[in-house]
Amino acid sequence: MKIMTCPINGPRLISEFAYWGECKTMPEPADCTDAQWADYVFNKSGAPGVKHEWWCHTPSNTWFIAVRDTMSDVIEKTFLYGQQ
Amino acid sequence: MNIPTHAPRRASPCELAQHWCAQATGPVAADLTLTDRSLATARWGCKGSAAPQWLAEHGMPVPPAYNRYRALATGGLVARLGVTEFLIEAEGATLGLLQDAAMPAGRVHGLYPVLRQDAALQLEGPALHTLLRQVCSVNLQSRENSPDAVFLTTLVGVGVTLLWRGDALLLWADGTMGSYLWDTLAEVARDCGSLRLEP
Amino acid sequence: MRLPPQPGEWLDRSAVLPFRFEGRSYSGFAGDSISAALWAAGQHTLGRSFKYHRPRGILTLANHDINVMLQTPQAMNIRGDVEALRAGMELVAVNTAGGVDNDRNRYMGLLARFLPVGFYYKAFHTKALLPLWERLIRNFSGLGKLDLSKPALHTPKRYDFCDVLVIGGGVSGLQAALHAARAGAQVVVVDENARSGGSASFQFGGSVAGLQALRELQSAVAEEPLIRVLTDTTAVGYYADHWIALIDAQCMTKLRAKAVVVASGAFELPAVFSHNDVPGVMTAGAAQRLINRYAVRPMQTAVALVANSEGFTAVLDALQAGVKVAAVADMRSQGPTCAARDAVREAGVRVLDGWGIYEAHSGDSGRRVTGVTLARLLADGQADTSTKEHVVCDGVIMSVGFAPAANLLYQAGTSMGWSDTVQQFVPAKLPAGIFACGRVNGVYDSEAKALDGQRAGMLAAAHCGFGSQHDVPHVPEALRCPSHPWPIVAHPQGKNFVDFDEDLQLKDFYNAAQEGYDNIELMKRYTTNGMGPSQGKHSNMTALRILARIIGKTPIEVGTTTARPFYHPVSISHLAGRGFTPERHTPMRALHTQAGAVWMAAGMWQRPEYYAVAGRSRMQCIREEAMNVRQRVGIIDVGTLGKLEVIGPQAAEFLERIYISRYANLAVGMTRYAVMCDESGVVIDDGVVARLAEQHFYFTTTTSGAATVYRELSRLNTLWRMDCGIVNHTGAFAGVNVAGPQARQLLASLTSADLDGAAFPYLGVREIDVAGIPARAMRVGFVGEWGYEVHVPAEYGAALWQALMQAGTGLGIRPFGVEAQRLLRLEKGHIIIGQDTDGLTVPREAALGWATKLEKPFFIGQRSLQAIAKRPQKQTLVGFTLDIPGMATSQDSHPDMPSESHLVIVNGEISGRITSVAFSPALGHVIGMAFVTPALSAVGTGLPIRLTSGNMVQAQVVALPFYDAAGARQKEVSA
Amino acid sequence: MPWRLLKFAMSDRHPEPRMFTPHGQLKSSYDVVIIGAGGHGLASAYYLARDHGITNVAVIEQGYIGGGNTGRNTTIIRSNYLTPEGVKFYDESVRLWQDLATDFDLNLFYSTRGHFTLAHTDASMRTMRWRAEVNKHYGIDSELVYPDFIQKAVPSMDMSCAGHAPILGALYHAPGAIARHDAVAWGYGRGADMRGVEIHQQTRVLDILTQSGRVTGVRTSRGDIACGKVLCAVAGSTPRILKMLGLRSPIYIHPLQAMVSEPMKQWLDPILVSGSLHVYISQTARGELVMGASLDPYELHSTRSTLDFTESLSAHMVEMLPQLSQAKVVRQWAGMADMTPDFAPIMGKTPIEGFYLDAGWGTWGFKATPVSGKTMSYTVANDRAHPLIEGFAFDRFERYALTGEKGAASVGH
Repeated sequence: MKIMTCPINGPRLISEFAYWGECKTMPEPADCTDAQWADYVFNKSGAPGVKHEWWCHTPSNTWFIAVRDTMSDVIEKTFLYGQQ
Repeated sequence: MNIPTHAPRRASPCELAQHWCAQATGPVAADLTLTDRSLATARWGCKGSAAPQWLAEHGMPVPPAYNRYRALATGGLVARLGVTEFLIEAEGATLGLLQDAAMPAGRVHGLYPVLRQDAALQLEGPALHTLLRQVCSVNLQSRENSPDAVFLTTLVGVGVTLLWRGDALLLWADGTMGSYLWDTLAEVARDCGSLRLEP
Repeated sequence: MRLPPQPGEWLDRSAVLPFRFEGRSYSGFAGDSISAALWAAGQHTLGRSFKYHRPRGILTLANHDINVMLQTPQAMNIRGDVEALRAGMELVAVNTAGGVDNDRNRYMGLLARFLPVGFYYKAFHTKALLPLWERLIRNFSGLGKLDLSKPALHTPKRYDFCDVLVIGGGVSGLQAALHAARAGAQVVVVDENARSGGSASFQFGGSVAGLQALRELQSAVAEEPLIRVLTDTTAVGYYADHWIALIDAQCMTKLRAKAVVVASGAFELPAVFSHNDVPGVMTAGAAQRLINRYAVRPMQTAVALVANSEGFTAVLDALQAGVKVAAVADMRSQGPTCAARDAVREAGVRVLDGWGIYEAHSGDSGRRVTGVTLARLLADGQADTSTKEHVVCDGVIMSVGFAPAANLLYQAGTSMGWSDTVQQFVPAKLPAGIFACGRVNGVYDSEAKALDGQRAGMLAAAHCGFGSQHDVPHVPEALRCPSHPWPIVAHPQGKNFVDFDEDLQLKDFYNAAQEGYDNIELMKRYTTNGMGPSQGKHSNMTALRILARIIGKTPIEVGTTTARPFYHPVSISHLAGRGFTPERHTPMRALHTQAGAVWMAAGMWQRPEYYAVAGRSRMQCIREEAMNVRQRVGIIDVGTLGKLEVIGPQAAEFLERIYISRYANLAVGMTRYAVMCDESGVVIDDGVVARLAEQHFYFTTTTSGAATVYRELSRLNTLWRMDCGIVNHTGAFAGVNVAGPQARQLLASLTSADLDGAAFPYLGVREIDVAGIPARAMRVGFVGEWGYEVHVPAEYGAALWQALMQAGTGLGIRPFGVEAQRLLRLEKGHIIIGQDTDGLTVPREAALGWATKLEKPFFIGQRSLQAIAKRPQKQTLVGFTLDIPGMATSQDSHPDMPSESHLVIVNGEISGRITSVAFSPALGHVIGMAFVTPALSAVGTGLPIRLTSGNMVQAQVVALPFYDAAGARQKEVSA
Repeated sequence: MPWRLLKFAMSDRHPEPRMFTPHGQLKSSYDVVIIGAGGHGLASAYYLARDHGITNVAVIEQGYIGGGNTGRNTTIIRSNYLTPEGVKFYDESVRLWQDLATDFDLNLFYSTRGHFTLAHTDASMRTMRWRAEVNKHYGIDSELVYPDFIQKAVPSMDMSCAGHAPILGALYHAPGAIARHDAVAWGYGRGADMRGVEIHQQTRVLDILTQSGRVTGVRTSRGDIACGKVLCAVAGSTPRILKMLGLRSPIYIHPLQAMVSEPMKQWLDPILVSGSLHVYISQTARGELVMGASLDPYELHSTRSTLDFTESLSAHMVEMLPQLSQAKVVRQWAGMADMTPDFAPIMGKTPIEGFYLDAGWGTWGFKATPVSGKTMSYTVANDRAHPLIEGFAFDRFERYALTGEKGAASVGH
């Protein structure tokens, strides 16, 4: 099975982790249109590429960021949020 | 008014297991011995950015690295779970002092008390290796592990905290999983050789 | 026929194993494979082919010999070629009608002309007849019979770890292991055979020198403490990050290696000529395995068809075993000389250069080869039929080439290249940590194989940080070609098989190409080449050569089809293992069981649905439990609810951001209902928030939501960086809801706390002692009676429950289950997330508009709800009542009683759906909630509901709640 | 023995014409370019030519005919969906399915087997009843059945599922069927080919050419093509094509895996699906068991296989069917499922004029093959969304007008 390396707990089977999805920046709710908000809520950058994603090591409830190539499934690096 | 004056009975989560028994069963020199430590010792936890320093200030040995533990001279231990969470086992008095200093929640900025009601198990015996090969995907016996390492992983589908105390493996899990964990480990253990159960 | 003891045989002749095949008794030795034992006993028809039911014997004996698929009472699709013989086996061939010898389906062979490639696409599909034909084909197809009465097998699974995994225990693999271990790496060697040694264990060429060398190597490996050798173990799949599935008879081992050496060898390819499938025609490897492993003489008189030195080696072994070799046809016009070839000539065997087999003969029975027709081969590989010559024999030894057993290399992502020298695919670019050696790497000569293994082993060790990769030996370039580029002789009568699993003949490939399936993937799918049980191990390469010739491309241009797991079939019991199914239980589990609880699953949890009472129906029990809450007092275990805490200066603000209502203004010591939405504004969870202190909140989530809510809140807190911490106490607290007119009196008897309405008001929360247990008590009214939700440390959960039951006996206390609670909350018009809402419900639709504070600075889902607020509402949740005479006494379902999910139909249109419905014993009529179009939402509107039967019943929209609108029963009425 | 096969016996030459004309160069322009020679793309081409007389069409395929999800799915066909939109749409599809073989004069092995969606909790019983009621309303043969009925259909099933997830009932859909997936693509391909459509395999799309918001052509690995209309029917590759146009969509790609057993004698008549256990299984005419589970848990644009998929699927499978312990798995594979937030497809026009999308097929694209071809060809021909697909419009998300199929699709096969 694939290995995901938790920045705190180290390399583990990827089945120990929960995938949240790609990090996305929320537009300012007050000054964005309904369409812009819908784009934020529903749309994705669905094409393959190297993406920053939220992952959680569930036994320790550790959330972190993984930089992963969604085509090759190569995980380039992982780090705690804000500690890149 | 008939408020009971006697202390209410504490119950171990493992008691609910089919294979749990009030008296020790199985040969003394069994291939595997499974012990229920849930009520054997006082247990408390805390987390938060202030936790490491606060514990140090209150005379607790704080493991400097993540996922390491320190044994207490008095027999207990302080385990660092990840970055800022701690699991402490010590005799009642020591823990009492800590809790009084920490509670009520919110008194100490950046310190969040954690009520620990774990199923706490101990596994030991010559067949332990065989058992672990069946239930744990982490190589707990790797030559690369440090002796004071703490492992947060999953075991037979349950999130657990593991550490080696000598040749014995200590295990903590959510109490509501205790009976499942006890029965499952007992069943796997039976296939690995003779089994002794200690309440 | 059994030979005298052979130097390398695997037999234990002291252990004679009796067994039965097709109802007849046989015996073999320990160490025999089933096929070998049968062949030794003179049984030559061992199976029948998939499509034409032609007699089949031993073809390759190399673990993928689908000619011999057997059935025992215990198991199906047993591969006789390698499966070890066991005493008392009761074997029959699969897929025959009436046994191998007189298979009634053998007439299929006569229909062959009617059944060209893909015939089943071309007919049988007239609407009227398809079902008939289909049944026919379905009954005809398939191999073994699944014993439907078999219970599940639970075989354990293992994890394992090593530095270097070597796949294949032949000479190159053992050398790799030895040198990796000597560098300091922990090594595991796996071999699918009963013993290591690979081709060196049966390719003797009439001398035992090779065997001696092998034995020395084997003992050197055995003495190396860092090496573990696992025989009878097959590496069936390579997965990400060097995760390899190993299968043995007992279990599956999931091994994590730091580096992998693939030394898996090569598959020997049958030659293609007319009737190349009749029993007695076998590959050189099969003949040599029979002779040298199982001490069986494969035939009396052989004709050999060769195209490499391995072929001559096999002829020498045959001669050694007393086989008369009538002729050797060497398909090469001038093959290079080699020692074996010279030895064969010296033995006086006639060798014909540039000749091939045009067809094999098998008499009338077709059950054993009786001779072959040889012919000179023209430049294009066709037979020069003017040169036909008939030779009598009872066996044919084929040695015309190999295909690399590169399955795991492909799975690991190796890019393969083509070598003209050895005429096979060889690794061109290997992924990091993957190494190949031996035949799979295009290396065939034994000295070179040893060096190649040493090279791979040292590189693998170096990859793991042991030794250095500088002093690896140089492996000499291959000079000879072990594989013939066109091991095929066409024949107008066909019956020249390419894929033995699927009965595919040479012409099928030409025809498929003619129809447009002239791309390797399309051809595979249309002809089904390689789709049988052996997955084309003996046919894919030949098929590729045929296609390459048809479209005039090179093999590399044609390319291979994807080699997916598994390399070898794996039983589902091996994959399933023990099957762990975690369960969660509250501390009161045992007490519920004693009280007669009937359990229901709620995610991982087991919860009491209701408590069975002798002589009472389920429905009665539920109604009585509910009525007891209304009239006296009941307790329910609510320990499965999520129980979270948020602590710190910004705790209140955090809750403001995750729930749709306000919490900053919640007074200390009070609680408030809480609804959570996702970013699109859909309702996903609810619970109660209690403020224990200015900076300390304790709040509950739904049972099913607990884990995911806690996880997501942790993520949001990581993202928002707010000055507060979240603690998950779901498992740490037990919870009991005490509800009913007697609730206060009951609790009062167990606590010194002041329960007066002023001191502990409705919706208040207090930290008190209950039965001597420190508790958090909340005065909440989910079921609509005076009640307290009491939470205590889990280790006291059982004590609390017992104390309550004891103290309540005089008050008529009775535990109630999930069903009664669902009924009670319905009477109060409280929704259940997931039942009265669905995957798209927003608060206003679920009558939660009152709780939604759109004017707050921010909360999850707020912006979407603002956008949705501008749009017309599609549906709204309403309450309804329905009068069904006799419901009160009916034991269970009443013909007129609607069920949840029944539809509201107005003018033939779907206009609503029931989400909850039940007969209310307290109110004496049927009540329910339904999503309806806004047009139908006004109180008093009639709701025509269609029952499963199709009958309509008329319900009436009423205001919620149904019961105690003023809430007088759960709080003191303010004067 | 059908007469159709006699001619093979009569002649020594194989009397079959070529199914797909080999084409050399691409023409410089076509009326319509269809990206993707899978079932949907070829069906659209077929109906464009047959029903709308548009034959100057090129189907561009990066791999080979039917090599995508058409050849990777588990071939289940049903119409027992949850929403009116879904039900009407798939019902039409099933109707078309039943005549395809005759249309094509090609046996698709369309085999009506009956389809059970098992319910193990009262929550899923509610969903099944909901689906049954909606289905019946639109005249679809679909009903809620109880354990005795299910046990009769599959006597060897453990109704308690090893005590872990007792079966309370099921949604039974008698018309539920399976078909030979490759043949569907071949049939549509041949039909389109016969009507003049050009199918270009091994041809990759590099870019979509536009001018002031409307499509002008397609850049391929074999040169540029001018065209006014492009239909994109590429399932797992959809986001890559949309990116060329700078279009954002809610589509996300997760692998969907499956596995197949060795052939065995027939014993399993119906198709079984269990949402709670995340398994589905049916037996092919060849005797193999085709088994699948739910989506892989994270985004991945690849068809790699994982071992844990086979492990959890097998573990759940033996809970339901203990006798499967002895069956052997020969092969596993994967496809890329193009998922949407509401589990309904995205079909019809897009913000780019002349660019039409047929995507978001997730795990249920195969069964929709004929009706997608029908409705998309109509949409392309008339530049107006076919009434059956109005609910699946590209812009429904920014209108917060999702279709609620999600409720039904715990395991969407």
